[in-house]
Amino acid sequence: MNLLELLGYFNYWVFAIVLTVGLYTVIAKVNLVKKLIGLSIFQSAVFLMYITMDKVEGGTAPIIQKGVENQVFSNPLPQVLILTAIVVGVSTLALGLAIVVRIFEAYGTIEEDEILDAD
Amino acid sequence: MIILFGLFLLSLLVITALAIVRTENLFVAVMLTSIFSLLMAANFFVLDAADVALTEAAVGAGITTVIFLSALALTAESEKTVQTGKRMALVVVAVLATLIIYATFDKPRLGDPEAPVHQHLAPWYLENTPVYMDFPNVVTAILGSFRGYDTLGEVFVVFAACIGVLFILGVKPPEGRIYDPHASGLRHHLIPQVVGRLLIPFVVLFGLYVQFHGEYGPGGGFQAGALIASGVILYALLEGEAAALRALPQPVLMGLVIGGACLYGAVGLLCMLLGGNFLEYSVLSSNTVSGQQLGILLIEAGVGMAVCGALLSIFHAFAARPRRL
Amino acid sequence: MTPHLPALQVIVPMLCAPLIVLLKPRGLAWAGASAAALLSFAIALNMALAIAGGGTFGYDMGGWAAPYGIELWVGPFSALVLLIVTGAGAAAMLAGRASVDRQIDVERQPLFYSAWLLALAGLAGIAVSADAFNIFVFMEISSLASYVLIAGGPDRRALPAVFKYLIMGTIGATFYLIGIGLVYMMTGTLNLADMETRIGNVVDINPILVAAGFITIGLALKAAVFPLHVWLPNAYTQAPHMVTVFLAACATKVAIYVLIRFDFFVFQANFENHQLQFSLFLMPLALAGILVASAVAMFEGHIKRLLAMSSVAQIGYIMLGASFVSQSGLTASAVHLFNHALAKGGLFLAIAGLACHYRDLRLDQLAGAARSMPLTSAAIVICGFSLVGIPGTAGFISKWLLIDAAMDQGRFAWLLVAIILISSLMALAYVWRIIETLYLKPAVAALAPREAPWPLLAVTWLVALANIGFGLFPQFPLALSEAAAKLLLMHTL
Amino acid sequence: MIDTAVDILSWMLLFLGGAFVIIGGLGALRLPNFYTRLHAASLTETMATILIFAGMILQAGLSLAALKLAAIMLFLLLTAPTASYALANAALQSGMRPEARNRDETL
Repeated sequence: MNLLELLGYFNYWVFAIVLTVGLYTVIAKVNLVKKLIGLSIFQSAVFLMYITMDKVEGGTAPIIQKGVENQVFSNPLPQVLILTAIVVGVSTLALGLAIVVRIFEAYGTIEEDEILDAD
Repeated sequence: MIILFGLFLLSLLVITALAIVRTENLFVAVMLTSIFSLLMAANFFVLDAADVALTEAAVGAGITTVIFLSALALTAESEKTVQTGKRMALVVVAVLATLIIYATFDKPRLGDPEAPVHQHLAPWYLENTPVYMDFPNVVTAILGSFRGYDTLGEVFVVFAACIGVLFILGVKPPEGRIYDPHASGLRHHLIPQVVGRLLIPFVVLFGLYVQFHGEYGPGGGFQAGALIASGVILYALLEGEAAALRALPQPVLMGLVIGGACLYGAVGLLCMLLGGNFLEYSVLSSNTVSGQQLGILLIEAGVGMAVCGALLSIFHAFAARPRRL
Repeated sequence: MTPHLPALQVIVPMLCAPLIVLLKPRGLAWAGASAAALLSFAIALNMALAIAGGGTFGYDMGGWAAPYGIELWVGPFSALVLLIVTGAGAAAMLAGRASVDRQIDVERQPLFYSAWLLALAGLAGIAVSADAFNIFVFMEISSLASYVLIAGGPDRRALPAVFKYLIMGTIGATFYLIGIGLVYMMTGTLNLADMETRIGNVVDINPILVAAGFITIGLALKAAVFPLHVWLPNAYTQAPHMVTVFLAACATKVAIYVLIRFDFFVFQANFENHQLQFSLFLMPLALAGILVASAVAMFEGHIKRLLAMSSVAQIGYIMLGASFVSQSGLTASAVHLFNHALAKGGLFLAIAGLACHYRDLRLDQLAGAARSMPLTSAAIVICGFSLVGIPGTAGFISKWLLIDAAMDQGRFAWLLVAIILISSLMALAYVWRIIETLYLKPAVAALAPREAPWPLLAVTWLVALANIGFGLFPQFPLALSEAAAKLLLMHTL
Repeated sequence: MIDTAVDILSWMLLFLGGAFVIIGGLGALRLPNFYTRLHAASLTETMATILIFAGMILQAGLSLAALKLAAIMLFLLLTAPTASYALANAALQSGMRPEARNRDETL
């Protein structure tokens, strides 16, 4: 019980840490690919937050088995939302990488400061 | 026991994230990101989100890594060491962390059955899925029907990314590319060849299973699309990208994307013509339950086609591009 | 078909987008996309007229009733935003064929127009939706499509600009996602109306407060509220000219719309003192944005960049009106949303016309352009006056309403009025710089008097005349705005 | 009686598998160069996989789960050595010589 309570908050702390690590990478790194990696960590953290809230003590994945009574299910709605968000994330990432490839071809570098100097 | 496992996975997650930030080799960072996604998928599974875990493993750990690697092959492999802008970043990040931890004190703890999220919408979905759709997977029911409009939007996000990548990287394959069956892929390497060929049919088969079994178990269009796409990408790794493109040429892939998106939209419009609201599948058949089942089957097929085609188009757009400066 | 209009508003452009990709032959993609855009404008106009007559539109997607399914809802405010979005999308598309031909390769054009329709559908989808998560999905459609559109810019500098936009836009959207996640965690719902009623019952208020912060900052990033605007000037400057017309007229406006809607509808109804917090947070930012951006615009050398900075200042006016939290302030905001779209859209259209003959759009290169392009230059003058707020133009109406609303702000009213007047003078200064360059300076290069292509010119003048028309007869946008402000203050949008 | 025997056997297998994982992990950390580390890692992949999965199958008994576990084991036994092969091959191609003296090589 107490252990579960600890883990309950632990999930949110990990969310906070991973989120900040991701955002820090996006802001502080000048390498464009690294920025995108940071962005995807940043988004993953949010997925973790949503999935954390769907868990019910003693529950199982929300797939209803016939003939089994009194089953406890975890909440299906955040799962649906995160399925959507994962696909949105990978789409953004692909687009971002395409832009990075073109930037490299146009400038010969993917470091933000060198790009700024070039213009 | 499972709690300890969760703690362990979460700690690994944090360590991996920190390692990604610290490394200056982008190749290493990408591989660590793949591990990060896999850990995340395991976490999702521990938290009872089987569908999400499957998607994160297929999309996050699989496809994303491949796209990252093909982009790295066209750019630079390591990062320059610079020390700028860090103070501002630290301030922003510190404020953010404080805010979130401030918010946690009132959050319901993990697994609390009394939490508001479990009181309001979820019980209705769990109760009514057997009534309206009569199949076990509630996630598929919400994804396909109750919030089908979101899923339609999501298909169009993927579509936008696909045409975006094609627009940015160019429509036509680069000129002067000669297909040489002997020079490409891992053709000389017997072991990957044999094992890969053995695996590809199973990967595709599993994808199809996930596609058509989504009403009953974890899975659905997105997962299936990503899995089949990764099967084809495996083929491309073995035989060379050009061979994969010959097997599934660009027009076919675009056909899948456009056909999938249009299939989804057409099902919605058909419902409208038959007198229902947009995406109200109940009107598709005389029996509302079978109407819902038919509608969900069709739109899941549309989603699978669109996702598979889009991911492969994106992969080819990167992989077919010669490195140029 | 009338009950289906809210759904069709989104579906028509969205489902046409994949079909456009198939239209390879020259011109066909443009024709198809224009037809789709015009059709969605007709739908928006139809709904706006019905709503001005006192109705509203609701729609249950998939036939599932509100908190369980996704609800669409169109009221006066969303009708106004829809008019701006579809109007700008259709007008720029109709006018822009020649300009797009010049800037985008023929074989990439179907993809370009497809992305255009997706951006249109995404922005319209945000405006009609009454579901917090659905707004996120459509925000991402519109964002991804606009990244694609901006990346079509002819100069290599478009690429870093769009990359910055992508990073900041994604951070904004993710912040918004965190915010609605926290609200969902405490209320268990995603429907905005349901949220409003259920937030009142939440005992532990901290997560909701943090959520309000995340949502406001995320949307402010998307809306380019000062000082989160750094992505905007470069993105607008480097985008293809027609994309600038489209996005400058409506992209940030839709984010402002969601921001206002969330704050007034979901949060203000339930929090004590939230009005005060909202004002204290937004008013200084709005004022600083107005002054700083106007000042930067006064010394800017590139005409598109100048106008982009002016957009940041105008966003400040809109936020200022909202931060008064009063009937007159919100009316002014909504009207300004509409009028600024008219003025800025017209200006960027005219600039696209100039760009047909001037490759370099820096001010010193444009000297004496009025001699070779008199009609285009005259349109710039009209829209520029509207931007400043000269009486007789649409801009005057919203400035007047804004000053009127500021008068009610008690002790500091004089300061607010003074800032609005000073910034109007600054606007006059930068608009005058443009006019001076076009009319009074000697021409840099001798150019044969040739006007912009006629479709572009016709649409430009249509918009310019609309600036005068809505300045003399502002009843229609005013009626919608007043109704919108009333509903916002009753917290029932 | 037989149940207890199977249970004991399966736990022995599981512990043995766990031991191999630990040994493999130690090896990957402590061995001197890339190829030896790879050797340690592939030890985990094959030996530990077989032992742990055999243990789990014994736990599952005759059921669908056992069949699934067997399938997973089969796939792991196919893919893991292939991955090791590909890694070693890539290292060789990038010019890393498999000599025992090179103590300081990192990727």
